[in-house]
Amino acid sequence: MDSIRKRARELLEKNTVKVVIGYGVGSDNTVRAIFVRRPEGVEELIFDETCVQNLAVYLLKNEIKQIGKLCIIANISALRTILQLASEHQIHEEELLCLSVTPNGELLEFTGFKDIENYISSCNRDLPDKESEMIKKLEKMSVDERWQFWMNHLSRCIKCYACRSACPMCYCTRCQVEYNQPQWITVEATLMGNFEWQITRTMHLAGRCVNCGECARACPEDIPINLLNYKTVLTVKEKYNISAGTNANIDSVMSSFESDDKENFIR
Amino acid sequence: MNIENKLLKLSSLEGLVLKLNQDGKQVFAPVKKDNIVNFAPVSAFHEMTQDYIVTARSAKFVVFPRVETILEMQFSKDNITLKDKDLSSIPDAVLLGTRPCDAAGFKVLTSIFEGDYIDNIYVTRLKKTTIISISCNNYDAKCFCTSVNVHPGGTAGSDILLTRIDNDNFLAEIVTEKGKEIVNKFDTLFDIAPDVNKDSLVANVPVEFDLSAILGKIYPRFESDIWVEQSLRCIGCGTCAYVCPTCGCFDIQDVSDGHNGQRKRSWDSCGFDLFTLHSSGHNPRNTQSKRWRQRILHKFVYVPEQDNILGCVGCGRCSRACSVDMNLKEHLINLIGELTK
Amino acid sequence: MEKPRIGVYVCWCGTNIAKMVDVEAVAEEIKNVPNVVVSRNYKYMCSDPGQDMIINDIKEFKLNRIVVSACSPRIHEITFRKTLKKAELNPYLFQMANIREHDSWVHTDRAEATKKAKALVTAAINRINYHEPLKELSVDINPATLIIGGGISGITAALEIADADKKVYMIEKSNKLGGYTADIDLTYPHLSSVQQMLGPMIERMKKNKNIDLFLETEIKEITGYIGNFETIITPKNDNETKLSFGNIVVSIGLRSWDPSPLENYGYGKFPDVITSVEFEKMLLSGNIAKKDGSIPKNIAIIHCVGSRNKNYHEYCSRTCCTVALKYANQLRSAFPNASIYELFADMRTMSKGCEELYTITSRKKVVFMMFDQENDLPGIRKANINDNCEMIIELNEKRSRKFVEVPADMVILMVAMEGREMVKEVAQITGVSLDGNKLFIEKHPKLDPVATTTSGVYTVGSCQGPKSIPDSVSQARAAVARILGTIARGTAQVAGTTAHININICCGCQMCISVCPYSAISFDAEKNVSVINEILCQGCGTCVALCRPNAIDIWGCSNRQMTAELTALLLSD
Amino acid sequence: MSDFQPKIVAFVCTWCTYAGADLAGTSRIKYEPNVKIIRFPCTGRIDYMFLIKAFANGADGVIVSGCHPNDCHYVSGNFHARRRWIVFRELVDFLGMDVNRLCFSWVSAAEGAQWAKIVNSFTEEIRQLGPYKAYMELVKKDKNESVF
Repeated sequence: MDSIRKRARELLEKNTVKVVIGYGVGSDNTVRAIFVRRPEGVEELIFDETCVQNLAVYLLKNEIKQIGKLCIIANISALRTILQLASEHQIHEEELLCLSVTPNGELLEFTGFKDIENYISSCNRDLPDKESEMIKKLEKMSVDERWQFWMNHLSRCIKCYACRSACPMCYCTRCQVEYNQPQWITVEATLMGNFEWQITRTMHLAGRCVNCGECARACPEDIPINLLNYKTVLTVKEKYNISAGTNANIDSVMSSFESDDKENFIR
Repeated sequence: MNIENKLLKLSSLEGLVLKLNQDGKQVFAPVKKDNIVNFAPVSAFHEMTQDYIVTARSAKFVVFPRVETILEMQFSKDNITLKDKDLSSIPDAVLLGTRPCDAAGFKVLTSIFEGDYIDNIYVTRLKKTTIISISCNNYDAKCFCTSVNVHPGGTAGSDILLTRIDNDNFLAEIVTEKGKEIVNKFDTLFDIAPDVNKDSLVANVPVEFDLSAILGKIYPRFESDIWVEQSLRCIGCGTCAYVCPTCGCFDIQDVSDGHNGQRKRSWDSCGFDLFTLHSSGHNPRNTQSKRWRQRILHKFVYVPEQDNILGCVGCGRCSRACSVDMNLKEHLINLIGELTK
Repeated sequence: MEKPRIGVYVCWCGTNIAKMVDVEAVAEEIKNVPNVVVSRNYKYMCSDPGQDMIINDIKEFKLNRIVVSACSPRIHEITFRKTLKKAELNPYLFQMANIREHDSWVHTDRAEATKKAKALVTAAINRINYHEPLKELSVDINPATLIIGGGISGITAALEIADADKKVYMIEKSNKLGGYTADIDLTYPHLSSVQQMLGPMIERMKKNKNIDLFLETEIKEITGYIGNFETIITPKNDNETKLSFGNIVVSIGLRSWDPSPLENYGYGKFPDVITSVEFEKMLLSGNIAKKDGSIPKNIAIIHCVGSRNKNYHEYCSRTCCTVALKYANQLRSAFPNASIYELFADMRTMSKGCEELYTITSRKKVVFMMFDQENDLPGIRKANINDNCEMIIELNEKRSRKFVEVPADMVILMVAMEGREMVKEVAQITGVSLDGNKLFIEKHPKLDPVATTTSGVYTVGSCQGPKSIPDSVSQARAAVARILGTIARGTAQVAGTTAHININICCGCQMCISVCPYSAISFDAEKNVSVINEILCQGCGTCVALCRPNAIDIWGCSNRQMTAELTALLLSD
Repeated sequence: MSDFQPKIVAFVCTWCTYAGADLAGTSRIKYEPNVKIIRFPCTGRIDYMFLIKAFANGADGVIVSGCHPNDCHYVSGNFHARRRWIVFRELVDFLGMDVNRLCFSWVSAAEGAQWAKIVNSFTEEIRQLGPYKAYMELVKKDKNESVF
C-alpha cells in the first residue's frame, strides 16, 4: 500500500500523470473507485484483496480521459481488460500508466503492453472456483432444468443495464439493444426481452470477456449473468485455446478463424 | 378524513391476506427469494417476510409497471385501428408491507403523472390500489428519511398504516376512505385500538443533514465542478432510477409484427446517455456529470418548485443498489458542504 | 420515404407453378396485404407481355415496389430488374418470391404448396416495404485478361483477345502449351492432323507481343473484382511478378481417369490393357505395338470406362464414343487384317459428321458388341495357351443375349475425363463454384453458359463439362466476345448491394477490417472509424453480422429487410 | 402429435444452399413443405439474432446452411459463420434452449438431393419434438398486459 501511495505521489508531483484511478474506502467500510488528482490525495489509496472492481471501465469514460494522462491501479482483471481494449484499438500505450501489486506485495509498474502481457502470462486466469462449479452443475442439469434456472433468474431482470455499464468491454457508442429498426431485442424487461438481451450481451462479449465478473457484481437483482460469459470463456478456451486479454495485438476470436475449426454438429 | 385507530392482531393478517385475495384483489408483499426482498404476489401472509428494512425495488411497479401496453394497433389494408388501454382490465391490488417512505413516494409519482397531463392509466391503477404500510422499527446506514421530511411512522400516502406494538399486535391507522373500506369489509379482523405512544414504537432515524441548506440553493451552482467531482465514479447504468420509488421517467416504443402492434411504456432512466439524445445527433446531457446533476436537480429543485413536494423520500435504495457506491446521502452532505463554502 | 405502392405478380410458369399452386388464390389473397396496390397472376411473367404488364402498371398505378412471385431469383432477378429500369423505377425496388424451385416443383400437396406460396409472397411484400433505391457503381475495366490454362480453349481465347490488340497473360502449369489436344494425333470426324492445326497456333502465341506467356507457373491468389483483378505470380526461374487484369478466363480442362479401380478390366495387371490416352500417344508416335513390341492381331476397344457409372462418374464424357470410332479407323488402316472389336454401352455420336463416321466405321469389318453398363460390365482374363491370343474378354452381349468370349491382344479403355487435381484450388482462387462432378458451374446453364456467378470470370472448355475441340473453341470465342465487349465499354456496373457504415456509431474496434476478405474496409484514424470502399466490397455481409453496435448494415439485405421478411414468413404460416 | 406441422425457417446463403435448393427443384425432388427459405448473400451475413427472432416469431426449428468449408463464394464467410455457430450453440444450450431445434448444415449448389434430405429429416425431428412450447411461453408472457 505504501509503495503504491509513494509512486502515485511521485507521478502526480512530477505531473507525469494527471489522475490516479485507484481504490479507496467507500461507505459502510466497502471499497470504491477513487480518482486522485492531488499528491496529498494519495493517502486515500488502498490496495488489497477486497479491491475487486475492474477499474478499467473508467479508462474509456470521456470525463476521465479529459483530465489528462491516466495512471490506473490495476488488478489482474483490469490488466487483462487493458490488453483486450488495446487489441480492439480503444486505448493506446502512451495514454496511460499501469501500476499493480503482486500477491506478495511487490509494486509493479508496467512500461508498456508487452510488459503487461508478460506479467499476465504468469498469472492465474482461471475462472473462480465457485462459478466453475456452478457451470458444471448447470451443465449436468437437463435442458429443461437449465431453462427453468435461467427463467427464474431472468424474471427478476429490470433491464437497468448495470451489467452493460459495469462491463469495461461494453464500450459501444450505441448498444444493439437500443435499435428499433429492427427491434432486435424486445424492449421491455419481460422474460423474452431479458433472455434476448443476455444472449446478445454474451455473444458480443464472446472471446472478449476477461472474466472479471463485474456484470454480476453490478446486477441489483443478483442474477448470475457472469456464468453466461464464463461459459463462453470456457468454450472459446476449449475450442480455440484463446483467452481474452492476454495479447494486445491479436484478432478477436469472433473476427478470426481457422479453416479446420472443429465442431460435431454441422450436417 | 380523520385518522381512525384500530388494533390488528398479527394472527388476523393471515386471514386478511386470504380474504383480500378471495375478494379478487392481487396482494403484493415483501417476499424473500435468493436473499433479496422484493414485492411479489402473495396468497398467504406467511409468504411475506418480516426481515427487511426496505425492499430492493420500490413498490412503484403497482401503479407504474416496468412495462405497460398503453395502446394497441391493428393494421389492416390501408387502415390502422387504435385501441386505448381498457382501464377496466386493471385489477384491484393491495400493497402490504410498504414502508412510510414507499407510501410517500406515491405522492411524488402522482405529482408527475397527474401534472400537466393526467395519465389515466396511472390514476386508475392508483385508485385501484390499497396501500397498507408498516412503520419502520429499524433502519440502516443508507436510510435518511428524516432528513427529507419523511417519518418512519408517517401516514402520508398510505391507506392504512400498521405499527408494530408488540410481537402479536399492530396499531392500524386508517388513513383514507379506501383504507376504511377494507376495515369495514373485514371488520371482524379489526379490534379497538389500545392507547399507545406510536413515536416510541418506530425507529429513531437520525437527521443527517439540514434540508433547508439545500432547498432553493442548488440551482446557482449549476455550473459547479462538484457534479463532475461526484459523478466520476458513476458508470451510467439505470439501477438507481429503476429501484427509486419516485423516478417516473419512461420510454415509449411501438412494436409491431405487421399485423398487430402495441405501444409500450417501459421504465427509463435519466442516467442513460441515450435518454436525451436528439434525432439530430445532439445530446444536451452528453456527459455523466450532466446526467448526475439532472438527477439531483430533478429531485431537489425541479419537483419541489413545480409541485411543491420533495422528489426524494430518503429510502436509500439507490445507494444500496449502486454497484460503484454512489451514496446519495453522502453526496447530499458533501453538496451542502460545497454550498456553504 | 414515400409510401410504398406495391405491385405483386404471381406467375403460372405455364403449368410449372399453376399445376401445384393455386396462383389465382394467392394473387387474390395478397390483395389484402397492406400497401399492395395491384395483385395479378399471369401465364409467363418473364415473357414480353408479362414484363409489359409490369411496366404499364408501374405507370398507371404509380407503383414504386414490385414483387414477382415466380421462379428462382437466380434465374430471372436480372430480367425483372431490367424491366423496372425500363419503367424508370430503380431496379432494386424489386423482390422475387421463389414459388417454383422451392415450392411447386418440390411439393405434392396442392393445398400445402399454395399455403407456402402465400407465405413466401407475403414475406417478400413485407420485406419490400423497406427496400430503398440503390445506385449501381461503375468501375473501370483494365483491358488486360488473365487466362488460366493453355489448352485449345485457352489458346483460342488468348489469340482472339491478342488479335483485338488487348493484353493477355497466359498462365500454364505445365512446360508446354496445347493441353490434351497436343497429345492427339488426328481429330474426328475427318481424321485431320491436330499438329498441323495446333502448331501454328502455338507459334502465334509465342510471337504475339500482346501475349505474356508464363509456363510452369501456378496462381496462388487473386484479389480484386471485375475490371480490377490482381495477382502475384512467381514464374519459373524468374522474379515475383505482379499482374493486373480486368477479366479472367478459366480453361484448365480435364484429366483422364485412372481406370485401376475397375478391376474387371485388369488395367495395371495386363500389360496390353491401355487407356485411350496412352493409345493416342502411340498413334502420335506412329508405332502401334504391344508391350513386347509385337503387332496385335486382336484389338478390343471398351467404351464408357468410368463414365456413366454411378461409382465413378455419373456423367457422359461425351467425346469417347467418336474417338473410339476414330481409333477403329486408324487401326484398320494400320492393320488391314487385324480383328477389331468395339465393346460399347450406348453409341453416342451426336456431333456434326460423327454419325457418318459411325456408318463408315461399321463398313470396315469392325465388330460392334453391346454390354450392360449398369449391371453387367465385361471382364478380362488371361487367355489359355491354346487360345491363340493374349486375353479373353467375357461379356454378355446385350442385343443377342449371348455370352461371348472376345479374343484380344490389346485392349483400349476409353477412360472418363474428370476434374484436375488442382480444380478446387482454382475454383477457390477465382471464386467460381464447382458442381458435384468437380465441373465449374456456369452462371446460367442455358442463357449464360460461359459466364460464372463471379463477375469478370469466365469458364470455357472441358473444365465446364467434357467437350470436343469445336465446342471448346466456340466457348472460348463466346467468352472473348463478352470480354471484348466489356473492354470496349470501358466500364462495368457493379451491384449496389454493398455494406455501409454509420460513422456516428462506429466505435473503431476494427473487427470488420479483420474479417473483410476483400480488404474493402480501412481505418480513418482521424475520425476513429472504419470506412468501406464500396467498389471493393462484394456484399458478403460478414462485417454486418459481426458489428456489435450495428454501425454496419448492407444495402439490399439490411437488418430491417431481413427481419421484416422473417416475421411475415412466420406469421403468415 | 403426428399431425403437428412444424414451422421451420431456413437461413441460407445464395451461392450454395439456395442454389442447391434450386437444383432440388429443377430435379423435381420431393420434400416436406414445412421449411421456408430466407436468402442471404453468405452465411457470414447471418446474425445469430435472426435465429432468436425466428423463435420469437413462432418458429419450431431453424436451419442455417451454406457452402462447405473452402467453398465460400466470399472466401471465408462460412468460416466466420462456423465460429459464431459454435459459440452460439454452446451458449443457448447452456441457457436451456433446445439445440435440437437448430440445424446447421453445409449444402452445396450441387447437392439438391442433400437439401431435400436435410429438410425431410429435420422436419421429422421437429415433428417428434413437437411445438416449441417453452419459447412460446416466453412470447406469451411478453405479450402480457404489464409486467410487475
